[in-house]
Amino acid sequence: MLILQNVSRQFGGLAALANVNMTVPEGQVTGLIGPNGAGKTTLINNISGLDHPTGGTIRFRDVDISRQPPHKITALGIARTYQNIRLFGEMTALENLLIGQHGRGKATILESLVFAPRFRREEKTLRAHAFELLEQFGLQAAANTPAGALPYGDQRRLELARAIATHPHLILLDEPTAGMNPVETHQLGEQILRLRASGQTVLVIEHDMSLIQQVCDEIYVLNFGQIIAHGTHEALKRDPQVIQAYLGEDAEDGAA
Amino acid sequence: MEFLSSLGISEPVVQFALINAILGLSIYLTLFTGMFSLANAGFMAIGAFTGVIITQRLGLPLPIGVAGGMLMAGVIALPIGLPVLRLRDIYLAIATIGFGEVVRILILNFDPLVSGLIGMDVEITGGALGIKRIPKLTETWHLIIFLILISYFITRLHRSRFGRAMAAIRQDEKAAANMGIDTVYVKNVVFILSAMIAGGAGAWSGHLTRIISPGDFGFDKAVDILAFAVLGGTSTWVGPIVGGFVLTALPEVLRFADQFRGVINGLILMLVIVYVPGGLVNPAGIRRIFERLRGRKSPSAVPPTSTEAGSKA
Amino acid sequence: MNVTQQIINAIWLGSVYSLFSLGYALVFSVLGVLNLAHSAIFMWGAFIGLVSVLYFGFPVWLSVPVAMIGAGLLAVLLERVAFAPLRARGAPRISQLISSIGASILLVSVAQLIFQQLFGAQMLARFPLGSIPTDPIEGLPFNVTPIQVIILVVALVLMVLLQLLISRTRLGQRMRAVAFNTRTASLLGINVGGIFVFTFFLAGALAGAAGVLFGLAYNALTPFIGEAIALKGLTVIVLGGLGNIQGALIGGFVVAGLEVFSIAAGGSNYRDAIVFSLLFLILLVRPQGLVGQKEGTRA
Amino acid sequence: MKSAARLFLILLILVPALAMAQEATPEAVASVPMGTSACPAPATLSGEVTIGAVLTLSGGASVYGGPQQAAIQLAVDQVNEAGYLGGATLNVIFEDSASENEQAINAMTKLVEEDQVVAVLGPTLSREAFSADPVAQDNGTVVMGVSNTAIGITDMGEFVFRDSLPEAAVIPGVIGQATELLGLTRVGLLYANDDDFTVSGYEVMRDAFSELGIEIVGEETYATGDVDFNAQLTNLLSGDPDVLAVSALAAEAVQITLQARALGYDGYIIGGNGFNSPAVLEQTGADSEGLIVGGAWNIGNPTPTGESVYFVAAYEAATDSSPDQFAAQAYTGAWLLAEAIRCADSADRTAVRDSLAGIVDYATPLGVFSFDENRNPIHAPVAQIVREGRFVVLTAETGVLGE
Repeated sequence: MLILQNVSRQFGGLAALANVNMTVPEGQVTGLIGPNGAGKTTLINNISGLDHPTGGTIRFRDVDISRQPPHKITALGIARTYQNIRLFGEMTALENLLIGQHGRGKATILESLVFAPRFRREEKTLRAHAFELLEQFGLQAAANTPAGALPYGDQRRLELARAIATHPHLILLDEPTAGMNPVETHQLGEQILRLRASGQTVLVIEHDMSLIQQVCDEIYVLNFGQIIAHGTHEALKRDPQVIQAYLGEDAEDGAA
Repeated sequence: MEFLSSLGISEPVVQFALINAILGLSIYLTLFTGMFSLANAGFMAIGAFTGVIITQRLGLPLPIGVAGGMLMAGVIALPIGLPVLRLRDIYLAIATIGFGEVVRILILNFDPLVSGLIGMDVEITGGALGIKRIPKLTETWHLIIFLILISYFITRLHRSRFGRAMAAIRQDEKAAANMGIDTVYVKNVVFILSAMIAGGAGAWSGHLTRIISPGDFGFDKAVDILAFAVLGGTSTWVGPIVGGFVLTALPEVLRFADQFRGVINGLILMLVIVYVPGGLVNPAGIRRIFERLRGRKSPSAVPPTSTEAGSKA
Repeated sequence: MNVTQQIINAIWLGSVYSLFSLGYALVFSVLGVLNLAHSAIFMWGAFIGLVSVLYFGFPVWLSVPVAMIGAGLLAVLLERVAFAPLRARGAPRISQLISSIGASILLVSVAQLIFQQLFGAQMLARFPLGSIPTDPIEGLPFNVTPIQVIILVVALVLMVLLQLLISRTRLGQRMRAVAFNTRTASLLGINVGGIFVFTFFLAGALAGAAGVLFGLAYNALTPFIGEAIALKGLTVIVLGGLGNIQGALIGGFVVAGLEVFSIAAGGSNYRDAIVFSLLFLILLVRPQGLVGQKEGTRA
Repeated sequence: MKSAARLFLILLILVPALAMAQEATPEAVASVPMGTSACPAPATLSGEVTIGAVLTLSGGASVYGGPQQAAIQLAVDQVNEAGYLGGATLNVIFEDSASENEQAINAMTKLVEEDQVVAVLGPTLSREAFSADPVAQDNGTVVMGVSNTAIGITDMGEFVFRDSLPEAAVIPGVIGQATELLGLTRVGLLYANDDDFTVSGYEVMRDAFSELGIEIVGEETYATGDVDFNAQLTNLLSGDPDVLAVSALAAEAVQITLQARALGYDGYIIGGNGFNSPAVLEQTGADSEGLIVGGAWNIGNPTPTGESVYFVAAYEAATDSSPDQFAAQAYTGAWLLAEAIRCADSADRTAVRDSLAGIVDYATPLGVFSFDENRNPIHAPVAQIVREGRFVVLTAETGVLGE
């Protein structure tokens, strides 16, 4: 579904990503792990269009998205969450979900000015869908609360709901367990598995091995901008390079 | 009316207050979308000159002049916005200051420039002398209707998909892009709309002040327009209108304080942004004060107002 | 005579622009603040120096340090009132910009009131004639006055000193740390508030020195001397790469050169249009300035 | 058309020359109090007669508004002291235009519609006058510009007057006189191209020089607020002019003079109203040598009228500072209104207008003053040259520099 070929990203003289090759198969949960500063977030930014690779290609459902702007990529069906929550804090939870559906609306400014039937119909469906999502994520009570004022856990879930609101085929989760306790992490894992069950493809970038173990069908390991290993959780546990990367992390203390 | 005139507020004051409210709304649109643009004085100049040239040199009626002024401002905003709106916060502010100055100087030199191009002497903008003896065609009710239309437009905008996209871009442009919002498109459309409103205000005001010259639309004007929005507050569309009214009426009410006006203006701008960041009309801030009065603690994550969150570095 | 003289004119104007812009660039480089009230501080520096000579009978040379201290303290006051509360609240940089515009209007208005009282309705004031020799230096194939040479030398020396301060001293090291990241700096035990105050003082003092020298060179002071140079100064520091100190120096000479060249080429009507178009272009094409590197390397 | 202009020029040259010829000994001029009226003291007028004044008391042009206010207040006090209006007293309301067109309109509206003043002095700036005078005109109220020099001010209507000589009435005379006396042949022009006052001054200068067949070796512009004119001056001087004609406001006039001298230029500099300020002479010191200034009034005029001497003394006593041309014109304006009210013996706006339009040969600090049929002032301008730090009458002898 998503294929990365020789993707590189140079910042000045520094290579944040070097010849990354990766495939995310449809209907599966793929994991991407690696120590701090390995280039995980750079990679997800490149896939979601916030950044563009300096070399190589990214293909999504046979479309080259390497240089596409983010909104086009979203329209093609890739959604994401962020390592540090990036909700629209001044807006209510409901409005956040409406924005998530931005690309699905068709009504023009003019139509909204004159309350055209299409505008009214469309607003109604968007709202209905937003309420569905709120319910699905147990956020009904928060509908009219500014997102910035919600408790942390609710914000996390709202962000995921917002990503789903864009009707993606592929969801990129950037360290979704950051700041969560083990119980919450496990709940999130179940949520991801439910998504997979409903036919969703997921790419999880994580630090937390327990979540990876719980949900991933296949795992890539990134270190110093390069994929150093790839396989199932069981296979990687015994890979010396992976062990080295993870053990070495403490000693190097977040290099690069 | 009696009460207003007892405060020294005559009809012209009301008219200029309306113009300034419209100007406040023009910059409100860009601020609401997280763009700190100081280009609106330039667009006002373009609208004023286009409008007046249409009614005075071409002899067409005022509504066509206003429409022409708005259109011209919008048309010029397009090629300016495309490259400039890639810039953020301070850089955008500086670039738009530069734009305003270039507009002013080009209007100043417009006649010799055009005369040189077409090979005969023409008088279009009148250079530094400007265009004089413009009949006073603008009536108060014109301005009231225009302001109501703009306000209606903005309130509808806020409740539309496009308006939500504007707010989203202000709060987090990158996340907004990931939501499928074409940020470049939205920002440019807003920039053009803002320019058109400023252009309209310019065309109306040109037919009120009876004389327009390039010097009336310099950096000082850009700061004035900013002040309307900042004082009133940019968390709702009501703020800039209130700001425009207050800052226009204030000098009239304070006529006794002639010499200290500059001091008062400077203090207002500085103190409001430092100590009343949401401006005069700021529901969130009022709620916070109210809650504090009732002895409750305000929620820790209070949403910042839009000038505040105006632009992230 | 013409070409040589125009080159001299450009160098001279360039040193004025550079001198003005040093403090402007310093505040931006260390603190990330675009202080549009810098021009008002500059004017106050000139005014303080002038008052020290006219009303306190100080010798002219002494007015320079007096103005530096006075303008420095004024800048610190400004920092405390107009910037520190915003910083404490974590307000965006744009709020600081707006606040500085307000401060600038306020400072100029107050100066206007005082000028009117002291110097009459015209608000024109000057150092006593003959405070500095204004006759051209003799025996040169072009006209240059001693004060023009002094300003050029001072601009260069101050730039070098500032550069040394930032790159060679412990204080400078701390300033760079603050410039890099205020949070990290405070974790390293650096008194960040103190660095802010010091940087503003230094920038104010530079503005004060520039103001007095400017006053001596042009010797006709009004409360508005900062206004015209403010927007030019903006172009200078953008051209030099916002917050780059050598950049400010080079930017000053480039802008001055461009102005003088456009006049010499017969386009005095378009001088400012050319300068502001350049400002525009630089921001679009090379926002890091002519001599700057890519982002993330302030100071 | 051309011959009419030439005749006008000749008249302008002759009138001041004749006036100066008559008063050969300046020191002999005695101070004469204002108020030699053509009319008897008003019999029916009583109570308080209120006039208004719209001035730039704040904002960029507050430099001019301050002296105007002081001078008008002085005149009003003198009118009342002298019982010039019989049983009535004159009262003045000052309004600030903040140097902005919008505020000028607001101030004018307040005075005319709310305060119901008999007549208004001001607004200070010509562009403000174009904005605000129609308000007075529409309300049938006299408005008299005391510092408006732009073309077309009084075309706004029959209630619009001015007592300030337009540049077109001053500069051609000065230029014609200087050219004839000093034998000028090459001129360089310098002006601010973003200000209506300096641009109109420049246009008048350019036309006057071309009319006289003098070669223009260069035209340079700058922006208001500039301080460095070296590049423009270098360009002009390379054309080797024998006179620089400069249309500038006072602050820039000082800089231009100083910098031209520093660049080694020691020829004549002709300036318009902007140079006509005591500050320019004071600020430029020895560099002012050879400055030729034309204006409606100058404190340094070596041949002042008796009223002028009286005015200067009274102004200095009242304000502790020396008056400039703006003050003299504002002072004269207030007295002209008082005279019009006195002669009308009425506070009726139309009666005052008609009476004002009829003023002929009224003795003022500006000289013997009349209005022409277009309500523009007629009086002799001054043409002077600075020699050894003092203004002297421009003659063939005083004009020779460098001995």
